Amino acid sequence: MITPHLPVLQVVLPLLAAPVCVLLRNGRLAWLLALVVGWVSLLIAVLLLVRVLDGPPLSYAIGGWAPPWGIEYRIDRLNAFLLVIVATIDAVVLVYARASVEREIDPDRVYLFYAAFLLCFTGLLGIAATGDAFNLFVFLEISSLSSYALIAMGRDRRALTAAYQYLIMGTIGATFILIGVGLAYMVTGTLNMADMADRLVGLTGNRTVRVAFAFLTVGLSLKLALFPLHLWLPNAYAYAPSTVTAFLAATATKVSVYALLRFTFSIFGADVAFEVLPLDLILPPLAILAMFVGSLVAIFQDDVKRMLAYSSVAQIGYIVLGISFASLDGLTAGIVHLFNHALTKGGLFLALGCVFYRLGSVRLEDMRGLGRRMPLAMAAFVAGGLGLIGVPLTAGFVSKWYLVVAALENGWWPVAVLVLASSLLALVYVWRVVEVVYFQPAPRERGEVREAPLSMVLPTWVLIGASVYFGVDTSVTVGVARAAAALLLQVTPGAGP
Amino acid sequence: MSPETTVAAAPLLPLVGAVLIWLAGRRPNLREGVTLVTAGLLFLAVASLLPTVLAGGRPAAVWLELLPGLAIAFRVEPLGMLFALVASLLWIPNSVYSIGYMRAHREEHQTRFYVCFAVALACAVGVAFAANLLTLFLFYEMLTLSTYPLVTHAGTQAAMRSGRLYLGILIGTSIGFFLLAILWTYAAAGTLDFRPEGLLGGVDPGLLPVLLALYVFGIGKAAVMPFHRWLPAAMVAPTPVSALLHAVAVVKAGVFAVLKVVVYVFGLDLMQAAHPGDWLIWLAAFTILAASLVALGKDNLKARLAYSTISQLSYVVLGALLATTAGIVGGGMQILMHAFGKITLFFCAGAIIIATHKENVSEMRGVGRTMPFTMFAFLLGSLSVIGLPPFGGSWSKWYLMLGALDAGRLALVAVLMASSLLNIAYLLPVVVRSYFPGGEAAASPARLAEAPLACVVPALFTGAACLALFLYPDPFYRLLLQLVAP
Amino acid sequence: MIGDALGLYNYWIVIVLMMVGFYVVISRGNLVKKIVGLNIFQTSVFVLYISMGWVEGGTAPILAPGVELYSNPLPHVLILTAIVVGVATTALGLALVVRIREAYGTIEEDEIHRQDEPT
Amino acid sequence: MFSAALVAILVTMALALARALLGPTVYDRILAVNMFGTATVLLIAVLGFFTGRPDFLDIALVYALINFIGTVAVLKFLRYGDLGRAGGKEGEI
Amino acid sequence: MGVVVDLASWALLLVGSAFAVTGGIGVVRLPDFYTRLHGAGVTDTLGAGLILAGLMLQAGFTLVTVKLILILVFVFFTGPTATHALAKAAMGSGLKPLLHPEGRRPSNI
Amino acid sequence: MAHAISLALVLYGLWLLLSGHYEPLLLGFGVLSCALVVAIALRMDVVDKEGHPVHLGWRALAYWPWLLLEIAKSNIDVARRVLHPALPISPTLVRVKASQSSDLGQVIYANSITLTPGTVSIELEDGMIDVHALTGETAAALEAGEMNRRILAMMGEA
Amino acid sequence: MRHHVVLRVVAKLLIPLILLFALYVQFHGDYGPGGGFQAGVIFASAFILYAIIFGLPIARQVARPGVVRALVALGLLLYAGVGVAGLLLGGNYLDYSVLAANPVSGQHLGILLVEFGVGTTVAAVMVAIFFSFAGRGR
Ligand code: NA
Ligand code: NA
Repeated sequence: MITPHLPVLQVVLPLLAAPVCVLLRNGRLAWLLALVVGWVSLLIAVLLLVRVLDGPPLSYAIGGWAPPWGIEYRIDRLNAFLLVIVATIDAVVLVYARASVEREIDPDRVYLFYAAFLLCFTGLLGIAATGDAFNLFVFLEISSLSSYALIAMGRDRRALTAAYQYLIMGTIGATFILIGVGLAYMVTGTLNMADMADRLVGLTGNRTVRVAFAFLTVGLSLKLALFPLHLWLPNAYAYAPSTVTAFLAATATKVSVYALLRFTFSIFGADVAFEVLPLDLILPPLAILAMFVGSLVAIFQDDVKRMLAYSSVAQIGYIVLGISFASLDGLTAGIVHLFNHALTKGGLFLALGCVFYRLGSVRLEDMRGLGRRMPLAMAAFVAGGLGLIGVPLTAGFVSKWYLVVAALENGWWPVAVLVLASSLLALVYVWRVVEVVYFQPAPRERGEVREAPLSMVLPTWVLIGASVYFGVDTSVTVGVARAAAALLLQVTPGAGP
Repeated sequence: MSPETTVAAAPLLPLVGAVLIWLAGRRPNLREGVTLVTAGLLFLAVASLLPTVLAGGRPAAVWLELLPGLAIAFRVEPLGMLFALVASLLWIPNSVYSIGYMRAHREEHQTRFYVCFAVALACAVGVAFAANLLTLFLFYEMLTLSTYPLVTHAGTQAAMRSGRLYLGILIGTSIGFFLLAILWTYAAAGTLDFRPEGLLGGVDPGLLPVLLALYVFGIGKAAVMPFHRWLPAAMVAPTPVSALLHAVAVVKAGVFAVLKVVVYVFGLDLMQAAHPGDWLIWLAAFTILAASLVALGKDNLKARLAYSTISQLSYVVLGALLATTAGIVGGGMQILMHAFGKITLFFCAGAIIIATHKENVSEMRGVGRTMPFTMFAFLLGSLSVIGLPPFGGSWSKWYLMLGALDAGRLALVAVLMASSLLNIAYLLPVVVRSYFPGGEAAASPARLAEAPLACVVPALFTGAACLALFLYPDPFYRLLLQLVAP
Repeated sequence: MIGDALGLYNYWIVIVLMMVGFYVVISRGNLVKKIVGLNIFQTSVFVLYISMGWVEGGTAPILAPGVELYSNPLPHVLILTAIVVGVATTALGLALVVRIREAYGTIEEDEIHRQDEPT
Repeated sequence: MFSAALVAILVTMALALARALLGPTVYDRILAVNMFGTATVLLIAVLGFFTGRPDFLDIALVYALINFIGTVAVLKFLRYGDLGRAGGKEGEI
Repeated sequence: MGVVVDLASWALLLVGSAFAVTGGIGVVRLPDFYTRLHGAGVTDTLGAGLILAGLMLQAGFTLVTVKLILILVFVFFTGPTATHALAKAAMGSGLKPLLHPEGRRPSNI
Repeated sequence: MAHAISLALVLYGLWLLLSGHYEPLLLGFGVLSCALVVAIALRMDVVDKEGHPVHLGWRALAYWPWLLLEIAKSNIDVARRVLHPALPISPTLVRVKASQSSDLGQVIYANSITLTPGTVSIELEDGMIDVHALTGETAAALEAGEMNRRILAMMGEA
Repeated sequence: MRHHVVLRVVAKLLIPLILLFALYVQFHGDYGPGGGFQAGVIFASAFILYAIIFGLPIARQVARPGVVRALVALGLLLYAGVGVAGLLLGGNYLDYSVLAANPVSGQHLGILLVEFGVGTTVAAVMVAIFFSFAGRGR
């Protein structure tokens, strides 16, 4: 009885839980609720993924109004995969959150924290699940607004200015998206994505269509922090509460990437994107610049959270680069990296949260000799860092492998070289941390430091372990990503190269 | 145990040992006992494969399938057999020596030292048995990472600086060139499995020199100039680590990988038909001479030995690039012979440091009188490295010269001979000088002041092995011959 | 007639509003001023949507199987929703500004940057 | 006839706007804005009739309400720089 | 009947409009803040009252009239209150009124 | 309590007037709404003689026509002066006594003064009202006290 | 300017009327467009007027911030919960026609409840925002 409603339950469950959190007015209960909702959401997402992998996409009409008139939720292999990613991160991060949030958030506001967290989760799931362009905008803003609030809850006063900056840039991005959706609606007279795609066929030359797509691309690039529209990201990640940083870094930009994929390939079609508009000329240089600038700036950061934030800018570059190939291998690389980086970066930020829990700082000079004091958290950091570099047997290797192979297939030699060269930059910043943590003596003035509580270390290792696992067993991730890429390109997946 | 099981288990064995060593960390005797037992077991396991391989068997095993068509897999062939034998055998004396050296020096972080050592050996075996480029690359990188803590063992600022150089060059070249070359190979051939006939039949011959150069430079552990600086930098490490780097595992993994790529990725036929390595041969020749000259100018004994290694490694690269029967056999022999010779020299250098705290050649007058056994071993090692009969090193030099002659490159023969003269010039004076009266010993009558037994005995053992290898090179020769005449 | 006139001029209004709003947002200065600029920027979109309803008239398909009571005045719903989102953004932005002033004692961007510079 | 009233109201609004711009004191401006608001209420009411949308009257009423509250709020803010200052039972702004 | 009501309503609308504009003129013409209050009062009271009354006549006895009355009552209650609050605030801030030179001064101000 | 009941009745009357839909559901909503508003008003403490002046009864109804007439007359006067080219005004400040005993009475007086253009009450304190008048004549008329007396009558104090 | 008798008296008079008007708009919303939103705004404005004139502390006693926050949540819950009710009764999410025996009255009821949720949330959010902005000083 419940099965047909899974697509909507996926979104409504956290939406309902958010106000209940406010009503509970108790931080611990709110956490428990958010945790339960997170795990149930994960279950739903997995069920959905299993169903769409076996069969056709699922369609759900909100209010019983048949699409294209009502709002439709439409689950296919691509967004089912994304739902699993987001729900997994949420479920794991919430286990972690209890201790970390108690340490970092004013006790009176903990229940509000979880309400905002659930809203953010709702927004991200909604973006993935909905088949309605305007609805996507609304969910995007639900997630964005709640992230601004979550970021502002960081301890440092710079969290406020970071949230403000993010709000300004995010809203500009949102407004661009709104314009794009409006123009597309004007041309097609529909907001349903599938319907819109049907009606856009043959309109590739239409100027309004091109303008609409341009606005959407710019707006989404802002939201996903594509260089040079990434300026909001470093501070936002650096000063947000640890839990929030981990959650957002792992999910928010990824979901925006999904939206970009959806609009580019499913709705407007690769024709508009890559032939009418020279996206294949614009995106790769920006992506490569992101890889290098992000990594280079990361090298010079002394705050490790900021370092990882800039690293995210670079990693987003890899994802976008894969997309910009517009080939099966390229898209597979982009989607796999989306998944792998979600796990890796999520785990890394969780590891840093463990450090922050004990030290109240994640500055490099404060982390000297921490490898012996917090062996588990630091080992997780190293494992995740290796993933960022793309060392074999980590998830990062798999995605970079496909990325370089895709580049070589396209005959883009220099791009392949640049991808590898930028990995070296990742090595440098990761190594800076490793060296300080393992090979420098602990400062004398620092008191006795112990490992963070198990409830934090365990989730950290779950994400890092998963990223290692998916670096070893790639059949699931690569298989699903390839299926999703084939769906976007409307080709048959075929065998791997 | 079937050979297949042994192959799959061999790289795991030192890893398990590493865990046990870590667990035994608080009890030094137990810890070092575990190290020795592991080393012994590893050697037995590896040696047990020798008859199979000699008989033409190629035992294989797959750990796991990483990407479709790409697996972490092992397949023992003669070259890998040789490298694995060298590494696992030398780990035993090296462990004994380590115990003596580390205890004598009262070094800190000894548990970390032994754990990393074991992991490095696992990686070396992994590199040796790798069935494809991906596996090779994986263990190659892990070898770099696992030896970093050993290189920076002292923890001083100088050690950290050297460590950065070590990592920077090795990882930089491997990701920037080696991985790129691997990906190129994959894109061109659709597979990364080593095959006796090579993989690159379909590649535009005009591009082969570029690809080969990517491999040769990408495998930074082979220390071909200009990517050699990491090796002298790494001499800040404790002497057993130097032995590991120079003889047991690290540089040997590098030249081994070059040989393996030439034989199994390019294939000897392609090498001889297309000559992709011509200009690299001259680079190797240049490295041989230049490094020898630099060594001549170094007063610090370990630095002198380090540059000597750079020179000697390029012998292997040279042999590989010649790609003639004699060249390949000579290159393979050189891996083996140089390992035993150089480890002897480092054991002795470390022993001298322990006993006299002297590092510079110019200070070593009279050492020969107080440390006669050490200096005797040093002499054995020197002669083998120089390539004089009756020592093992003479075989490799001999085959390399033959290879150069076969290829019709008389200039290379001249280079090899000149290098041998330079070897004499920078190695023998150490021995000679040590027997001169002088130093503190000059005042008092000569009396024995040797390093601990655990340091001297391994040096004598490996020195004697140099002699033995001259007399019994046959199994190794037969192994290597399988490469060129399957 | 009105539709034509609007069709001709609405884009200019939208563009001018966007430019003005965007300029106010990116020019450094007072944090409240930037929020105001953001509002102007967003207003341009509302104008776009409103004029769109006018220009395209009945493009929004109004159909409800079996139920005739409630029509689907889509553009209006969209504008209302967009405005609600905009108002929520403004409120949140102002709340942030208030807290920034409490934390920094100023809402001038330059002064805030100066205070945050490592000493 | 409605249009005459509309024009008259618009003229009134324009005059109020002129005063709002001229000032010179802040109280002049508040007065002008308040008057502009009253004129807007009238405009909405008449416009509702003009276009046959009597539900505009609700909006007019709401506008009048907001006009009043807005004026009071601005005055209080001017006086105290704060809208929440306690007035106690005496009712203070 | 209909014509009479129509005529009356037009008249009310017109006269109301005239008063509304007059109030606007007053706000522009009068010399200081306090005198302008009186001008605004014209628009708030008779201007608004007559226009709304004209609309009421148009609407007859309907819900619309009820709402119009509601608006009128509301304006009549809040208009003077706002004006008073404004004047009081201005006086409290020290803004001096412009007074007629021969005007009688109040006893003790 | 009486005030509360009376307020509820007045509100419900207003509801009926506004609603125009006399079906059970909406009538029920009306009851609920009035109850909610009265509850909130009680909580706000605004239900008393001031907030709900039903006690004035019919007397209030008698006052309104007179006030409206005054408003009309003063409007005409102000309009004439505003439109006159010479702007014949003589702004004056006067202080008049509000003899009403309650705040409510005084407020009604003050607001009546303001409602009639030409006079604006500026300050109401201790039973005295400061008034700004557009002309000396209007000031004098106010000081004559007619309005004061009528409000007293309405409050039942005269 | 200590006491402001006029404002106090007028406010006391008006506030109940404004509140009633808000509820009127709320429950007659489905005869015009989107009643809940406007009703919420009007309802909140009455509270805001009260707070401005009688001061924030008293206003906070009348509408405790916790209660206001709870109302935000309750409104949202009602909004989303009606959708779930549709789901439980065998329809799709937000399908109101299943809420009553007759689809039209089901839709009617659904919209009424949803609008009430919207109104509650909007009113409470506005009051909450006012509470948090006012009283922070200049
Ligand atoms: Na936004
Ligand atoms: Na609504």
